[in-house]
Amino acid sequence: MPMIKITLNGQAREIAGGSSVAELLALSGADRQQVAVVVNEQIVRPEERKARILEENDQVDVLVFAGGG
Amino acid sequence: MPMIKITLNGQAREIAGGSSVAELLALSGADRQQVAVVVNEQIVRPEERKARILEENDQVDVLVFAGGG
Amino acid sequence: MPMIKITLNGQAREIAGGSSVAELLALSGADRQQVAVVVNEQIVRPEERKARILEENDQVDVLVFAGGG
Amino acid sequence: MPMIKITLNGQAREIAGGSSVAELLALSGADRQQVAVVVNEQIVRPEERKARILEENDQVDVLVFAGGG
Amino acid sequence: MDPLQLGTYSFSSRLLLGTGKFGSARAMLDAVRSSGTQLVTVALRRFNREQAEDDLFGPLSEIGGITLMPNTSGAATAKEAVRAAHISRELSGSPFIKVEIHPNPHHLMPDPIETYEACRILASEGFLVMPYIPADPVLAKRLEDVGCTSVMPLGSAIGSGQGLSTAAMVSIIIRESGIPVIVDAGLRSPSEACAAMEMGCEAVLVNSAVAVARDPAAMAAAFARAVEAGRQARTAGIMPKSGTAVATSPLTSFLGSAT
Amino acid sequence: MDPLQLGTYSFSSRLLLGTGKFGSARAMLDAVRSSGTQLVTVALRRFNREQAEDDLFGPLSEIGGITLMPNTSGAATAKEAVRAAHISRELSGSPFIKVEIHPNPHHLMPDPIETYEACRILASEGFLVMPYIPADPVLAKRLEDVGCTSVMPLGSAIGSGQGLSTAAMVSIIIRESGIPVIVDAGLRSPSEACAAMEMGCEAVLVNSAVAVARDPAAMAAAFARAVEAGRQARTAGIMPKSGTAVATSPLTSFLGSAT
Amino acid sequence: MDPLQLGTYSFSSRLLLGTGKFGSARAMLDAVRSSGTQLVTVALRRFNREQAEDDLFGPLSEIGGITLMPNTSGAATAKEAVRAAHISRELSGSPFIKVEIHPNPHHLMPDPIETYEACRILASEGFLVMPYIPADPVLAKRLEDVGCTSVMPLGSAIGSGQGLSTAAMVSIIIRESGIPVIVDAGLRSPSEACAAMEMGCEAVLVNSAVAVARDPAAMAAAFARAVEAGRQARTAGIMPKSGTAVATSPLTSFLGSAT
Amino acid sequence: MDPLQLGTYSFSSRLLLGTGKFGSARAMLDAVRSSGTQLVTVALRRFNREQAEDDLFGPLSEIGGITLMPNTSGAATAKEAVRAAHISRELSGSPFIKVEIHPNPHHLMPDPIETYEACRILASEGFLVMPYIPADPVLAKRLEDVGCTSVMPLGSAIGSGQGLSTAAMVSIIIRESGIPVIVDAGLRSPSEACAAMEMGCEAVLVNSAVAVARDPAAMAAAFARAVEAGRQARTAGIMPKSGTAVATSPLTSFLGSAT
Repeated sequence: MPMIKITLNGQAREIAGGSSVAELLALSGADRQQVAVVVNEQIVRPEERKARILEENDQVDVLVFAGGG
Repeated sequence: MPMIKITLNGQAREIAGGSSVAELLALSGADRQQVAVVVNEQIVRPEERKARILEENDQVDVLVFAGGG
Repeated sequence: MPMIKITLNGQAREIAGGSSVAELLALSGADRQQVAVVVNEQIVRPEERKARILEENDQVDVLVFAGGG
Repeated sequence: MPMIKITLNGQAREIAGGSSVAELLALSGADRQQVAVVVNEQIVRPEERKARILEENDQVDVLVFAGGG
Repeated sequence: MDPLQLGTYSFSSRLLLGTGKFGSARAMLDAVRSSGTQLVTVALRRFNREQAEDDLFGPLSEIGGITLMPNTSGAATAKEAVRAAHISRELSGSPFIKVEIHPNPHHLMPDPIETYEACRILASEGFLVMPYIPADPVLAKRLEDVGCTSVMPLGSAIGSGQGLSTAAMVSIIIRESGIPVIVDAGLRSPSEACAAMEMGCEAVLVNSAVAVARDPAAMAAAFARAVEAGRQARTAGIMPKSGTAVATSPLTSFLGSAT
Repeated sequence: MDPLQLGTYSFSSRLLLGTGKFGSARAMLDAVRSSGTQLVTVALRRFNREQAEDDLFGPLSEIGGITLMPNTSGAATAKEAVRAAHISRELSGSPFIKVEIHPNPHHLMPDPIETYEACRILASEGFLVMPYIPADPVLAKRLEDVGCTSVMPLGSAIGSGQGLSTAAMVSIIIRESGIPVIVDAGLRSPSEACAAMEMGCEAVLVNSAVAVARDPAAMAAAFARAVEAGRQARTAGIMPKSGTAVATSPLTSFLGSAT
Repeated sequence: MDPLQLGTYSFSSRLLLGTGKFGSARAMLDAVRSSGTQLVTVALRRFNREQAEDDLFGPLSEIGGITLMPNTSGAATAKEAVRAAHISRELSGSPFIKVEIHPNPHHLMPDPIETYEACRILASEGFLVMPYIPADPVLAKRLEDVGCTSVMPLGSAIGSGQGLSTAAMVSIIIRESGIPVIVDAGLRSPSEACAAMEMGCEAVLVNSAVAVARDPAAMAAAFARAVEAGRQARTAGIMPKSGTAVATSPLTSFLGSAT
Repeated sequence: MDPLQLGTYSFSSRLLLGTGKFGSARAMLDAVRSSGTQLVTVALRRFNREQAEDDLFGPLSEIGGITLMPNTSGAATAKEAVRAAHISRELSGSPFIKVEIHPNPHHLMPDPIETYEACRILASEGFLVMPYIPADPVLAKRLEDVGCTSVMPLGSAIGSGQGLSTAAMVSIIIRESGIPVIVDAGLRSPSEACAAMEMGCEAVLVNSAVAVARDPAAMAAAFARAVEAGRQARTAGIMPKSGTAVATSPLTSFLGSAT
């Protein structure tokens, strides 16, 4: 299956076309903690991540809580 | 000639119909110094004051500079 | 027995000649607590108070601890 | 004439026996300004300096005003 | 002590703790524990599998009794702050949001215009909005009027440790405010936190002073004690200042009697 | 916390409490108890059968764990202070003496010349001498040299509540001193006591701030907490001040990525 | 001294004087003269024939060398301030306007939101806009960005005489600003005005401290001197602070030589 | 301005200048001239033909109108100070002596015991004694009682530039003193000198702040102006502080009339 280009946390990246957000998280090792996912400025809830298929040029941000004041 | 009601510096007042702003200033003793005149929120310049005839219910403010910080 | 004049805490006072410091304390109601006694600038210890007989013009101070900073 | 040992401003120094304080100042280049002279803790006034002959082991201090707060 | 009321939430601790700048997640967690804090700030960051320790959500949840207050750090406009708030709520499940909009990295001072706009929007969306603001009495009142839960005026620049340099303005804010006033940023030592509480702050938010201390956990405990002391003093009634001395001891002259 | 060492005595509390100016003996005793203090000042006064409540010796003894530190208040000269010390020791059985010589009732400031002389004599007699002094670094050092157990520089005028107005000089005294430095007089609130401890004072002596508080017992507890907080902060390593801001949160620009 | 540049105007005096609160017009005019000020604030008031002395336009014009800077006092919104500015310009013929929007009569603190909006509009209309603002670094910068001629952060509440309580924030504003920073409000004495100039303010605006002095004309002269001293010190290079003592005299030990 | 009276001497300038730490004798002399000072401190040093420029007697005499006030720097005891005073008078022909006894080179703080003893002796010998002292109200009064002409409490450590850190104590000294109080040491900038004069000091003594300025002559002039401003403000009647704001402009609501 052909690869597609997306942006993950600001970095260009290729993944297999048809991959879901959930698959991207697994590939990225981001499936073992609570993360927030934003695709093209839209929040993607945990329950939507399996169904949400990524498309060419999607802007994906995966966010966690770090130390802050 | 009939009197008309106006408001001068917040106070109700009657003057002869057809009076000009200039005449009002003279009546008020406000013609011997530099003042700003506002009629119904419009500034009335010195050169316009003779020509500007007051009408019933006009809101007139006559202002000077006082001490301020 | 003749009375003698002493000064107690700055006040002139008469007591029976031959009285002891201990008797003065008892008369003054100062025998129910810890007090310091100074006679003519000399400290009179508790054990000495029975034996120490007061004489004319003795300066007696009876002191306690009050609130202080 | 034999030399004698004195201390000038804390430094050991030899001069010709019989020298006066005035001569010492001249030798030291200290005769062109106002100085205070102390010999063995005694102040030697300007008018006394010619007459005052230095002796073995004299402690001489020659002082001026420097910057101070 | 009387609890701190923020919206419908009630906290027994009046010390809010930030989690930035600690030497390690462990040091931060020890400080959180020893501080007894119940409201903790965190910041969004992009996930990085190489820095899994970055992720504080799990460890903080394990402590128990901790409510998260994400901040909007990094936002330079109201729009960005609102977006950060939405993402943060998604992740934290907490209604608290610390609105923090500081466009200038040199002094990290808050932008009053953008902050006001962001707070207006977020309060209307039901967030418990806690803005980090300049010590500006009118801004504070206007933020109360648009529904903020608290206002958090700065004591001095973030991380500067210059203390409560804005005391005069903060005391005006307190006098006029109908919502809790919490000093945030700049506090260097427990005495400054104590002083803020004596002035009438309802709580203080501390981060750098604990994070960079030689012993963060001990410093966190010291701040906790100082905050309690300041609150207790406030309610016990602090003496007025006097222009002159007032003796505490009898000045009886008996000692001179014979001299 | 590490104990306070004064001569051969060791105290777990670093808060010394004065007993003057309280509304009642009961209020004073409650404050002593809730403060946890172990070293308490008292003053000599002529016995007056009409004011039996004046006598604090009995009630203070009953509390237990309290050591008395009589003061020489009322003395205007070294000679009077020495006499007061002798009488006080007779009554207290304690080796501690607070040397307090202030000839001027308007400001109650200590006399350095008379104080120095009195301390020299009393130290040579084996007293544990604790002089109340102006915040004078050389005087403090000379008092150490003649055998004082501690020096107690004033923060501001007795009872004025103007706080640690002498901070700059007190910090020099602390830096140079080989004996404990204890701030005495002028402290108004717990935050000021906390700040004194952060500076490096070994203890603080408070009286008016507790005695005239609306709730003296609560205020005494607040001071106790603040003193502990200050000591703990001192040992935990207080952050340095910085001229500039230092971020506590990541300033990642992801939020602006799409704007 | 180097002149103060405001827009296209250049002033040799760096002391701006307010004209309110004086005991009489004569006292005010004497103070204006002895201060050497060249930029003077006035306020709009409704004409009242019973208080002809209210009218300061004539008397101030007669002094010569005085430029008027009317303020917008009384305005509670941007809209009102803009209207006041238009009327004032009509009357003064001066492009200067002091934007002053303080809704709360208890503290007279400026409203940052309304002030920002009013300044944006007035600057675009060509006024030389001088806003009275809270000591808020970001607000100050944004006002510069919309074209203000100067920013005038408050030192403390108007008429309170509490001095430069906002010094920490004002120094950040100065560091970041591309336009003159002028401290307005709260200064109580010449030393405070001098300190503001030493910090880097380009000028100070004083009113109450002169108006309510026992001798306003003398106080005005004192402020003028202090402002010059502060400016001169700023340019002469003020020494840095040092943590330790540095001797100014030789510590030669000759005196001890024989002891 | 009213003259400064010291003993039988009267000075129109209230700025005393020290001559230490200047980059060159020329820089010092220029500063003396531009300061307008009439009373200048100098220190004894052993003559050294290699450093003829050390000798300031000649150059200072040439300026004219300058009275010398030698100091006793280097003395560690009363005895050494008395000896230095005798030598200095021999050289200066001036009755003024600045008694300065500071045994500790780390902080250069004055020794109150030795200073008191030296002043007692020198005053009895007819010197006009000007002691450099800690800010100690009772010491100051005792020095007045033994005949000192003035007392010169320190603001902060010599050369530290930490300003009037002792303000609280200095104001008590001023209130109680029957002789002129002159702040000596620690002043960093003209605003601090001005503040000292506003408090009621009769003069100030400055050295380091002028000597180490980038432009000493300009800084000397700035101090002179600031001292005059402070004196003038003192006599013109400085406004009291107020806890609240007091309007300086009419708050007429005409602007809102139609909104």
